[in-house]
Order: sequence, then structure tokens, then C-alpha cells
Amino acid sequence: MKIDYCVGIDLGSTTTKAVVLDGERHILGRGITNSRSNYDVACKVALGEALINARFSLIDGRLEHEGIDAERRRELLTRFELAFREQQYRSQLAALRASLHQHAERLALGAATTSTLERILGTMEQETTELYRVGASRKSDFFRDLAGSRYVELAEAIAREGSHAFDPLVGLFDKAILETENSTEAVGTFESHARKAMVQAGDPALQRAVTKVLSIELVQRLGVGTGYGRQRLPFPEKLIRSEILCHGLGAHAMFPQTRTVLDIGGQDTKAIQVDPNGIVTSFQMNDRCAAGCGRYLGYIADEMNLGLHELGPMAGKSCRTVRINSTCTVFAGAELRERLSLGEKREDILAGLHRAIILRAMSLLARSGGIEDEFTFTGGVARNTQAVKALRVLVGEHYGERKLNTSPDSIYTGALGASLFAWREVSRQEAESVEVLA
Amino acid sequence: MRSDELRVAGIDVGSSAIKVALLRDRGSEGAELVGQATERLRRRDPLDVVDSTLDAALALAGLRRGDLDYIATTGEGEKVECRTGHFYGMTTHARGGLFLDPAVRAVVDIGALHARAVLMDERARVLGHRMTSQCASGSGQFLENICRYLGVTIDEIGPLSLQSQKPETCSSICAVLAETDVINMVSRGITIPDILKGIHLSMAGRYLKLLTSAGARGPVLITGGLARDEGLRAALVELAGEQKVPVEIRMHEHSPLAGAIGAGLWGAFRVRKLSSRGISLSGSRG
Amino acid sequence: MTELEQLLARAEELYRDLRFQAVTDWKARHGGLAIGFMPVYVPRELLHAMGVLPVGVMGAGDDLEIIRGDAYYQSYICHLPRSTIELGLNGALDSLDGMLFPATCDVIRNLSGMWKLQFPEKYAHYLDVPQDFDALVGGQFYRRELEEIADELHRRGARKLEPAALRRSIEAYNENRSLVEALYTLRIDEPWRVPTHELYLLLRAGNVLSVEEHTAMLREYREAVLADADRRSMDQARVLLAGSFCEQPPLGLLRTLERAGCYIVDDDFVQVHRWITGDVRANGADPLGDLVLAYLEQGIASPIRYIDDQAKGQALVERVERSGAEGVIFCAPSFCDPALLDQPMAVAAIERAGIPWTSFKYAENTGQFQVIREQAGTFADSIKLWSE
Amino acid sequence: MSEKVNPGAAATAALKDQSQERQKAMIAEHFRKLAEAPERGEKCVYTFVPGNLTELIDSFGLLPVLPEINALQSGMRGKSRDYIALAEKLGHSEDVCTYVKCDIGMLKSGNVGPTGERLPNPDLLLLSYTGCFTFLKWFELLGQEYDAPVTMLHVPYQGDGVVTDSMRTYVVDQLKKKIIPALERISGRAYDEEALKERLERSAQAEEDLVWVLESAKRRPSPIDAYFGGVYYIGPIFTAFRGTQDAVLYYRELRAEVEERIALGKGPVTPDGEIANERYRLVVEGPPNWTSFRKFWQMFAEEGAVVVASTYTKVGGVYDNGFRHDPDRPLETLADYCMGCYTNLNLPTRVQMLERYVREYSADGFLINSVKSCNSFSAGQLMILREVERRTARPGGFIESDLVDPRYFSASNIKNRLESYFQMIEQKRAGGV
Ligand SMILES: Nc1ncnc2c1ncn2[C@@H]1O[C@H](COP(=O)(O)OP(=O)(O)O)[C@@H](O)[C@H]1O
Ligand SMILES: Nc1ncnc2c1ncn2[C@@H]1O[C@H](COP(=O)(O)OP(=O)(O)O)[C@@H](O)[C@H]1O
Ligand code: SF4
Ligand code: SF4
Ligand code: SF4
Repeated sequence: MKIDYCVGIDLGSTTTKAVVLDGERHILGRGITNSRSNYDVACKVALGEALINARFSLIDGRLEHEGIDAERRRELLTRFELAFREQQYRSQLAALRASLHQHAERLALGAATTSTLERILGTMEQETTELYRVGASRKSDFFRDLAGSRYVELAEAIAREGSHAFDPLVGLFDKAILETENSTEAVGTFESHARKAMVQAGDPALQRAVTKVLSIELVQRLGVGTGYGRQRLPFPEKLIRSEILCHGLGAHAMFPQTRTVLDIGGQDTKAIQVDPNGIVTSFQMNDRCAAGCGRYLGYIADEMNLGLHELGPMAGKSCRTVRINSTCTVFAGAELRERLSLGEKREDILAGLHRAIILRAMSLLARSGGIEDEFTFTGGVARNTQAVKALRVLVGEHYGERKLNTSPDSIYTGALGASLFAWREVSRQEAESVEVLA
Repeated sequence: MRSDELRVAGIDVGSSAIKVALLRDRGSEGAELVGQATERLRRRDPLDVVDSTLDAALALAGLRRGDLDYIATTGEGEKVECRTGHFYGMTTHARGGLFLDPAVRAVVDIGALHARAVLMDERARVLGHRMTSQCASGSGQFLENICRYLGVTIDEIGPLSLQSQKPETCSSICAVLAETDVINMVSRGITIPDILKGIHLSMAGRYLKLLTSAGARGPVLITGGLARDEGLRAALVELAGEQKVPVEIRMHEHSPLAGAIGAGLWGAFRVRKLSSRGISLSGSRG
Repeated sequence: MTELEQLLARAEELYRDLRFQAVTDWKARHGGLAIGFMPVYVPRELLHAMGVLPVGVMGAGDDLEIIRGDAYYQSYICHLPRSTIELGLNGALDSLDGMLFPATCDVIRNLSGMWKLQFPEKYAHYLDVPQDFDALVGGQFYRRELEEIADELHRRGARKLEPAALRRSIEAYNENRSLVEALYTLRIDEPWRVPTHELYLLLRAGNVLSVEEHTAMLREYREAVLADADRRSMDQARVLLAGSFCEQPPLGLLRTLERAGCYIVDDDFVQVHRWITGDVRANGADPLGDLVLAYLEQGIASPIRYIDDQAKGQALVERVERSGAEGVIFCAPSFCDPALLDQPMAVAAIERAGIPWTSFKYAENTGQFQVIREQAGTFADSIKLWSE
Repeated sequence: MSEKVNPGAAATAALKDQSQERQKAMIAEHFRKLAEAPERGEKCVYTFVPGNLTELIDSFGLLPVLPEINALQSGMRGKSRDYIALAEKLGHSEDVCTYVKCDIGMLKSGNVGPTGERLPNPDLLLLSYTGCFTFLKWFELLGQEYDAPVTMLHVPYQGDGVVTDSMRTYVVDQLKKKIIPALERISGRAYDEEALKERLERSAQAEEDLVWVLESAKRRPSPIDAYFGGVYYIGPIFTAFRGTQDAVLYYRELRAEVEERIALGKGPVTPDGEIANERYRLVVEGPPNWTSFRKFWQMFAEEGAVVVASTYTKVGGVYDNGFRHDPDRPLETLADYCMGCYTNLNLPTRVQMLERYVREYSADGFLINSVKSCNSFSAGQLMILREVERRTARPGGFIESDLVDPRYFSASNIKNRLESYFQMIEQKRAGGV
């Protein structure tokens, strides 16, 4: 069996997103990865992830086909997916280990370092099963963050007991992770992980479904690229669209009534106005300064040693918003430390920081022409509950009642727009070739 | 101990580290550094670290707090309890710079968040200055971030940068978003030394601008934490030559302590000046 | 609370009141028109004589979050107009019956047109004060301008402009000006008695109070501080603060300077109070003519007036001497063309006179004073360490 | 490109029309005269483009020098970066108008003009304070550098959108009592009204042809680019040549050339060739960027974007609303000219003008190039953008750069915005799908 698809890839500054769309314009799968690695790899990995995701949904479809009820399906899929991710994690961890040792050797750091690395990695390996236990919580879905934070914790503990200096360990990690991330091999193939995972999950119906899905061929018709890195996308120029247009179209596809779109990504913030057809009528973007976009929050999360996921919920506990005076991200980091030392509450400061970033977005929105009904918030920061809350408050105060759309998948808005453009291009080419034939 | 000898401490409360300098000051006969300590804050409350750092320096010098005639703070030290008096950053860097290298008439203090060029006369009186604004691009923290992205430690930067063959030009970049720029460069196959040197050159450009607009000429001492960075100094020297800026960039092993040293020396200066007017400070010495 | 504390609390309340409640209250009591004006100078006497309350609108300081104002101004334009628009948009200026935009700079000039577009139902007038100081040329033009404004306000319900009333108004403002001057002099003599952040609040209060109320406030304050035995001198450097004549600094900035060891002994804040030096002639047959002449001949040397022959630098040096300042701090709003273009000329004069100086910029909503504190502190240090 | 003579040195290579050659020759001749002026005992008047009194100055046999033109020339020739750096080193703020800093920097570097010859010192600084407050500071600064008298002509602003009798009287009073006596003093000649009238007559002729050329852009395809090309067309009439026979000839020739292009159905010429396929018709507000003028133009030309009307080509005088210099009211007409310059119009009038352009020139959209230097232009442009958008329902675009400070020209940023803007017009045209 064979399925045609088009892919849209949004090569963001922090994350690269892919959306795979079938001929019916239904979303088959979504994939996301860090953009830290090089661009080609990022695109490949994101697409790979989207295809994995597509296969998961195909498996789900198979199971449904077999008459399995929704609850049972969810349970089976969760088990399968966790087992699958665990396989992936193990494969990457192995690659990381090899790379760490290689670097340690090249720098001639000696036996003490080698055995310390083994101690850390051994612990991490042991913890893997627990990490992917059903119901366990994870700090991030990205290997870098997941492995990185644990590695640093362990290294810190070792440094505290005096067994090994901290800085060289972190230095090694920074080198090795770059390599691991940039290697598609480290991730492994869908098929091999899936086969192991289905055995691990141990359910005959699931096994049948997986085997069936593995035999489906997914065929790419066209890919369209967009995003911050679009000049460097591995796409021909004709197949590249401005991220503004993609966001407008993507938001329109998700919420057809939307007129204003705010996208806060890692490195830029865009305020876009679209007409009833999803056509962009005006837009504003910020300059290249981290203050006011997702990296601001990312930086603050690092400063506080928190995961991005934790930021919003923690700020949500605040009952008093502190006013942050520094605009610059780095200075805000310093201000944060100063305020903490003055005894201000962490959640209050965090609430202030969230408000600060939304205030900046408000001014872009104002510049682009205000906030119309409906209003859609997209980009990675839309995943942050506190950012959404701050936005809701400020919009209400200054523009009155507005329907605010958000979606857990809003980070894929740009990629979705791009995939729609891809299918349009396919139709156009088909029309053209018909003309040529005629 | 001679009767006109004063013992003073200077404490520089920085945004990234506490620096303490202990000095013996014999007035017109000069002063000498008798103890020092530096402690990185690593996200701790500076006021907590101040005491331990001061005590560490005292222990090294075999002194006790009661032996001190003046405890001078600088930087963010206005709130330090045990201080006798506070002097502002540029005042102290000028004094410290002059102490470390009597030939200089200007210092460029490069710390974690700010950089400033300070001009002074032969008595360390500040004649003019220029500072960077509220953007951390090109600061110490910026460099530290870059290190993380490149996977090198801060001490490796200098030596690595010196190995560069073909520095990559990079215009001013955001201290936080630099990450992507750096990754960009890495993925284009540019070597770490070339990246670092490029960054050093762009930083040097900023500092030279501060120096020239402040009107500096002749020997200039780098003070502050980034004085440890050989690569940055090389870049400054190189760029100054290229742009024909008439300055001679110098470094001193105690450059990072300049603020603390200056604070201590000004403390001694105040003690003498006040006692010449018959005022004695309710200082620490019992 | 002592009376002095109460008075200061009232002044601070007026300063922080971004809804101009004092104006609404005044209108409820007096029932006249209230006309807002932007910095720097408008002849308030004229409005007063017509029963109109002149209201100084000098931005919104650091308390107002700018949400829509940024939609009107690019990042490289000073802060004042965006907060003013924001005030207009959020209804804070609804109590005003119109706005005057004096010829201060291109930004305020263009704001006058924006006002016309944004609030077409309100009176908005660009007051083109002359740059020709010849009574027969610029003077005539200015007089026609003022007559036109008076006619228009009369059409909109203000009292007719009568010479007798104008003479009384001139007197009222003469008295107010002389009290302001007295406080400035007192601050020169005993800066610890009149801390600048207090004086500043008093000047700001004059933006929204009627001249009578404001005069009473100034008088009360003066008596209170003279009687206050707790105020004592400290070891601080005396500085003149130059350049803050339009967009006003946040109160926190002044406190920072004072804490960093500076006594500010002269400044450019809320210049409308001090634009005319000395008294305007109040007993002539033609008070409108007297007002015009005062503008032409008794105006201070300001960056927004054309003055050649280095007279401006000289005037600054004289102010330094008069105030006994040991140094000058140039403290101008970011992106303020008049102030910043003036500065090199002023600096040159100050340097020739051998007076120490330093400079930095601010915005009315600056909240971070670290850099400013370092600079001002160093400046004060260098003055203090070397003074004998 | 060795002829560094006209405001388009960088682009002249491709614009080989006869009128261009003539303009180049005129400018070369003017700068030669300036260079020789001290030797020949001729006197120079420094003055500004908006509200310039060229006919009057010329009638006294005096030579005008326009510092703004020198600054833009420095920008085009890549000198402005250093000049600005020098001025900033001398204490000028980063925040202020870069024309001033560029001029001060040039002055401090020996005052060498665009043709490589030294510019004469001024004998008079004639401060035509029209439409911009910075002019005032500029001449205060120059006043400190030169030992020359300053005379101020304060041109009142059209705050209420009209020129009143009071305003006109004020300007005429100043002309009579201040400007003319000053010109008489330095030239040693008496005011000659007949000579002035003659020049005004010629101005009106040239203005007629200029307006015809600018309005030719109403055709499809437009034979000219009214912004990038337009800056060349306004050269003579905005600068030292208004009222001269040379200018009359130049505009006659230019008109003939444009007529020919129309006959051949040709689009505008650009440095990179002709625009064969007019894809977007735009109205542009705001001055161009001079440091990357050619690159900037390219970004439009590559996409087939033609500017059909611009406001920048009205800074030195607005003529397409019917105003012509009128020899019968010599001083009044000068006053009206000064008060009618673009930056002396209030915002509502500027909005109306743009709205009219968008309609009359059938534009697909309008674009604002907001320059950091110039408050006179920039303050309020965001509001203009929204107003015009609302009134015309055509998409507006907004980009930011600077006149002569290369630090504020970010090619990638502008290109990104322009690309998105053009795609937006395109998509709108395609009607969605
Ligand atoms: N799970 C999450 N919770 C909170 N914030 C998140 C989460 N995931 C991403 N973000 C935020 O989103 C930003 C990245 O957004 P994204 O739209 O992917 O950016 P880009 O398109 O520039 O790569 C991060 O900097 C972070 O602030
Ligand atoms: N060897 C080194 N090479 C480069 N930078 C260094 C080195 N050692 C310290 N630094 C930098 O110096 C900075 C601290 O400087 P310091 O003057 O102490 O700052 P502050 O006073 O603001 O704390 C840090 O940002 C650190 O990155
Ligand atoms: S202000 Fe801070 S966040 Fe913004 S560009 Fe500068 S360093 Fe980056
Ligand atoms: S602060 Fe300066 S630039 Fe801004 S409005 Fe006032 S005078 Fe104009
Ligand atoms: S501000 Fe604008 S109009 Fe004024 S001199 Fe500068 S560029 Fe020219």
C-alpha cells in the first residue's frame, strides 16, 4: 500500500517543525526537533519525527479497524510509544557515550575522567526504564534537554563530593551533544525501534497493526520550507515561502475565523493580520533581540535551572506581579538574581517576566493594526500557560472581549501553512503539466 | 608596624564574582597588595559571599578584621554591612589601574555585564568615561554564553582564539541569540578559533569605540574579569593597529582585582585626608 | 504625618495621577475650559485670563504601560509622545477641551497633526512661537497667533480676553514665578533643605493645579522646610543638571542621583515655570503686547530657541557660577534632537570654563538606574575626593 | 565610476540619457565654480533644500551651497560612515540626525566636496528654517565653526493645514527686513526685483515640465520610477539651479525623453536594466537610503516593483498641486513656496496627499521607508500608514533604515520585509485560493 503526502517544514531558530499532509489535506503527522544541529539534519529529523508520528496514527487507525475501543487503543499506543521512545533514547545515549569517551581520550583527560563518565552514564542508563515508565514525567521531549539536565545534575553531585571537577565534565558534554544531535544514525530507524517496541509492548493486536503499518509506503510529493532559516533550507527557491504567509495560512486553516495572529517563537515575534481567506494584510516583526521572544523565557529557565515546561505553571502560582525593569534578557537574568536575593518570590518575578514579554508583543500587535476578533496565539510560547494568561488579561484590558484561540499544536502553524502551500504547488504543477500535454 | 602604615581592604561586589584585595598603604611611599581572594557567585546572594571572601583573604594574609583601618566597597557594594565607605566603579578602576601600571592614563574595565573606558590623570582622578548601554551584547556574560554554545570552558577561550588563522567576521549579535549565529558558523564548517577570534574582534571594536570616544591615548590597561582573556587583548591590539587608534593595550596579572585594589587605596586616602583634618573614622581597628 | 509630609504626599499623588483627577475637580468647581499643553512654553497667562485652566501634559512617567502608544511611534523616537498618545487613547485626557502644541521640535509638531487625526472633535492647535525676536517682525506674528488662539477659545466658550483680566493673570504668574525662583535660590544656598526630588514634585504639581493653588503650595512648602530642623547638610557634590527640558525624568532617576552623592543645585525641569526670567510687565496699557515682549526679550537660553554667537554656552557657564555647581551633568532624553544637538556646543563652553561634566540619557519610563548610578556616583566621587 | 558628480553617481552608468549628461555637466560646473569662488572673489551662501531661496540668492550673484546634498553625496560615495564616526567622536550623540553628523564630519575632514574639490567657507549662513527643527541646530553648530553671519528665515508651519495671511506677512517681513539686507550686505549689490522676476519666470517653466514628467507615472506601464529615478529628476530644481536657463533646458529635454519612452511603451530604466514587466505599482513615503541606494533600488527592480509616486520628491517644493513660482508676486511667491514644502505640511495634509497618490496613480500599495535620522519625516509615519491603509484599502508596508548611516541599513531585514510585502500583494491579487 502507498500513501502520498506533502510536507511543510518550518525551520525555526530553536525548533524545526514538520507537518505531513495527505492528499485530503488531513494532517497525518507532526514532528519537531531542536534546530541546534545543522539545518539539513534538522529538516531530516523533523520530517523523520513527523513520519514516525504519521505511522503512529496509522497504527491507531489499524487498531480501530480491528474494532478495538478508544480507551484500549490509547493505552496500547501509549505503551508502544513509550517503548519506542525508550529505544530511541537508548540508541542516542549509546551514541553520546561513544562520543564522550572519544573526546575525553582526545583531550587525554585520563582514567579518572573515564570512570566518572561511566558512573554518570551508567546511572543514566539505569534510569532509562524508569524515565519511560507509563505515567512518569519528563522535563522535555528533546534528547539534549533530557539527557543534558540529568548529566549536569549528576556531574554537580560528583563535583560536590569532590571526586571530579565540574567544568571539564560539562565541557565534554557540550562537545559530545553537538555530535550526537547532528547524527541521524544516533536516532536509529523507525523499523528497528518499532519492532523492539512492539515486542516490549507485548500485545498481539498491536503487533499485527505495527507489522501492517510497516509495510505501508509513504511517498513524498513535494515539500515547502519556511522559517527563520529559510535561506538555508535544503529546498529549491521556488519551494520556499515567507514565514509570515505560512503562519497566516496555517492559522487560517486551524481557525478559519481568525483575523489577528500572534506568533511568538524562539527568536522572533510576529503580529499578523489576515483577511477571511487567510491572506496576510499587514504584519510586524521584532528586531533581532532576545527580549520579547521565546529565548527570553528559555534563558530565564536556564538561569533558574528549570525546564521550559515548568516555567508557566510556576509563574501561575503568583498573586503579585513584579515589574521587571530590564529589557535586555541578560540584564533581566541579573535582575532576577538580585530580586531573589532581596527576598522576592520566585513565582512573582516569573509572572513579571512573562508579563514583560507579552507587553512587548502587545506593542507589535498594536503596530500591526491592533487585535481583531478572532485572535490566535501560535508559536512555542503559546504552549506556556502563563504567557497565555498574561496575554488574555492584557488583551481584555485594552481591546475588550476577543475570542482567543490557542491549540496544543499551534507550534506547527507555520509548518502547516507550508504544507498547504506544498499541495497548492502540486495542483499548480499538475494543472501546468496537463496544459503541456494538451 | 610603622605608625603611618594603614591596612585596608577593598571589596568589589560584581555581578558575577566578589573580589577582595588587602593592601598595606604607606602613604607617599606607596602601597602593596598583601592578600586577595575571588569567589564566583554562581547564583548565590552576593552579600552572603562577601563575608566569606573577605575572611578567606584575611586568613591568607594572616590578618583579622580588627586589623583593618578601612573597608571600602565598590561595584554593587553599597549595601555591604561591614563597609566603612563606598566608592563607585570607575573611581576605583582608575585608581586600581594606576596602581597596577603607573604609566597608564586610561583603563578599559570589562566585566560580566558592562564595559567602560575610564580616563584619568596621574593622581587617578577620573577625567572622562564611556560606558556600554543596557544591551549585554559583547559583555563577559555574552562571552560565557558563547563558550557554552561552543562547548569550551572560559579559560580555553583566550588560547583558542590566538590560534585563529582566518577570523570570521561577525557583526554585533545578541548575547542570547548568538547561539544560533554560532551554530550557523559551526555548521558552515568554521573552526572554533576562527569563531572566537571573530567574536573577540567584534568585541574589541566596541571597546575601542568606547576608548576613542572617551579620548584615550597612550598606554591603556584592561581591568575587570575579561583581562584574563589573552585572545581579547590580542584582538584589541590588532584592531587598534588597524584603525590607527593611538593606544597601547596592556594587561596585568592582577587586572581583575583592579576595582578592589582601587577601593582599598581610596579608603586609605580618605583615612589620611580625614585624619589630617583631625577626624578619625569609627573604623574597624579597635 | 507632618504638614510637610502631607504636602509632599499630595504633590506625589498629583504626579502619579495619570487620570488628571485634579483637572476634573477644577472643572467641577469652576466650570471653565481646560486646555492641555505640551512642553516647553505656552503663555499660560493668556489662558488664565480667559478663565481657562492650562494643564501641562508632560508624558506619563514610569507608571503607564505603553500598549497602543507604540503603534504610533518607532523605537527611535523619544518616549514622551507615545505616552501622551496612550493617555489620549485610554481616556485620561478626556477632561481636556483641547491641546496646544508649542513649536518645541518636529516630534511635538507632528503630534499636533496626529491629534487632529485621532481626536477630530477636540481643539488641537500648533502654537508656532517665533524664532525671529524682532518685535516688529516675529513679535507681530506671535501677537496674531495669540489673538487667533484667544478668538478660537472664546468661540469654544471661554471668557473674552480683556486687558484688565490679562493684567491680573500676569500678576498671578509673576508671583508664582518669583516663588519658584525663591525655592531655586534656597536650594542653591542650602541644598539639603530643598531636595530636588521634592522641588520637582512641586513643579510638576504646577502642571495640573490652578496658579492660585500652586502658589499657595509653593509658599507653604517654603515655610515648612525653613522651619524643619531635621534637615541637615551632607557631604555631597553640587551639580547642575542640564537638558531635561521636555520629556521629564522619572522621579526614581532624581532619587538615584541624590543617593549617588549629588546635590542638584540647578536644573531644567518643567521649564514653563521658569521660561520667562523676572516679572512680565503688569501695568502697561497693552498687556498682550507685554506678554509678547516678555517672550521675545525675557526668555531663557534654551536648546529650542535659535541663538547664535555662542551665547547659549555662556549662559550655561553663568548658571554654573550662580548656582555654585561643581560640575554639570547633561541628562537628556534619548532621541531628543534639540537637547542632544545642543549638547556638544554646551560641552565646549563648559570645557573652556574648566568645569567638570558628564552625560547620560534617560527615558521617562527608565526603570533601571544602575548605569546612571555608576556614572553619577563616579562623577560625585571625583568631585568629592578632590575637593579641598 | 569616476564622475562623482550628481546625486546618483552610483547609478548613472546605466542612465545614459542626454538629460543625465546635462545634469552631470551642470553639477560639475557648479562645484567648479564653488571651488574657484574664493580665488575669484565670489561669495557663497550656505542654505537648505526645503525653503531654499535660490532665485533670490542668484539674483545677487551669490552661489548657494547645500549641506544636505553634500551629506547625501557622502552617503552615496561611502564616506558617511567615517564622517559620522568622527562627529560622534567629537561628542555628537548616536541618536540625532545623521545628515548633521555627516556634514560636521566632512567639515572636520577638510570640507572636500563631492567632486573632490574643497568647498568654500560660507560668507553667509542662510538658515531657511522650513519643515525641520534640526536645521536650526545645524546652523548653530556651523555658526561655531565659521566666522560667518547667520540669518534666519523662520517659515511658519502649516499647523492647521492652511497658509494664512499672517504667516505670509511674517515671511515677507523677514525677507524684506532680514534676508534681503543680509544678501545686500555680503554681495555689495542692491536688491534687483526685475532680476528676481526673470528667474521666477524660468522656475515656473521648469516646474511645468517637472510636473508633467512626474505625472507620466500615471500611465501603465509607468515610463519612470518616481522615487529612485525621481531623485535624479528633482536634482536641478531642488538645488542650485532653479530659475536658471540650464534648468529650463534640462526639464525640456527630460520631458522629451520620457515622451519617447511612452511612445515606445517602455518601463523605467534602472541601474540593472529596464523594467520590462511592471508587477507592482507603489507609492513611497519617506527619503531613500543613500549608503546602499543601488542595492535598495535593486530589491524593488528585481521584483518588478515600480514606484509611481513619492513624497520625497516633494521635499524641496510641492508642484503637483498647482503651485508655480509667480513672477508677479515675487516675495509672496517665495513665501508660499517655502510654506508649501512637503515637510512643512501637517500630518492630515500628508495623509491626504498619499491617499490621492494611491488613487490617482492606481497603486497596488504604498510603502513607508522610515529613516531613523529624520523626525520631521518619521514622527507620525506609523499613523500615516494606518490612515492611508484605512482610506484606500490598499496594503501598506513599513521598512526602517537611515539616510546616510550605514549601520541602520540591514539589507537582509529589509529584503525579508519587502519579499513578504510583495508576496502579500500577490496573494491578495490572486484572491486567496
Ligand atoms: N513546552 C513548552 N512550554 C513552554 N514554552 C515552550 C515549550 N516549548 C517551547 N516553548 C517556547 O517556545 C520557544 C520556541 O518556539 P518556536 O515557535 O519553536 O520557535 P522558532 O520557530 O523560532 O524555532 C522556546 O524558546 C520556548 O520559550
Ligand atoms: N580566562 C577568562 N577569559 C575570558 N573571560 C573571563 C576569564 N575569566 C573570567 N572571565 C570573565 O570575566 C567576567 C567577570 O568579570 P568581573 O570584572 O569580575 O565582572 P563583575 O565585576 O561584573 O562580576 C565574567 O563574565 C567571566 O566570563
Ligand atoms: S538587549 Fe540583551 S537581549 Fe537584546 S540584543 Fe542586546 S543582549 Fe540581546
Ligand atoms: S523630548 Fe526632545 S525630541 Fe522628544 S518631544 Fe521633547 S523636545 Fe522633542
Ligand atoms: S531631520 Fe530630516 S529634514 Fe531635518 S536635517 Fe535631518 S534629514 Fe533633514
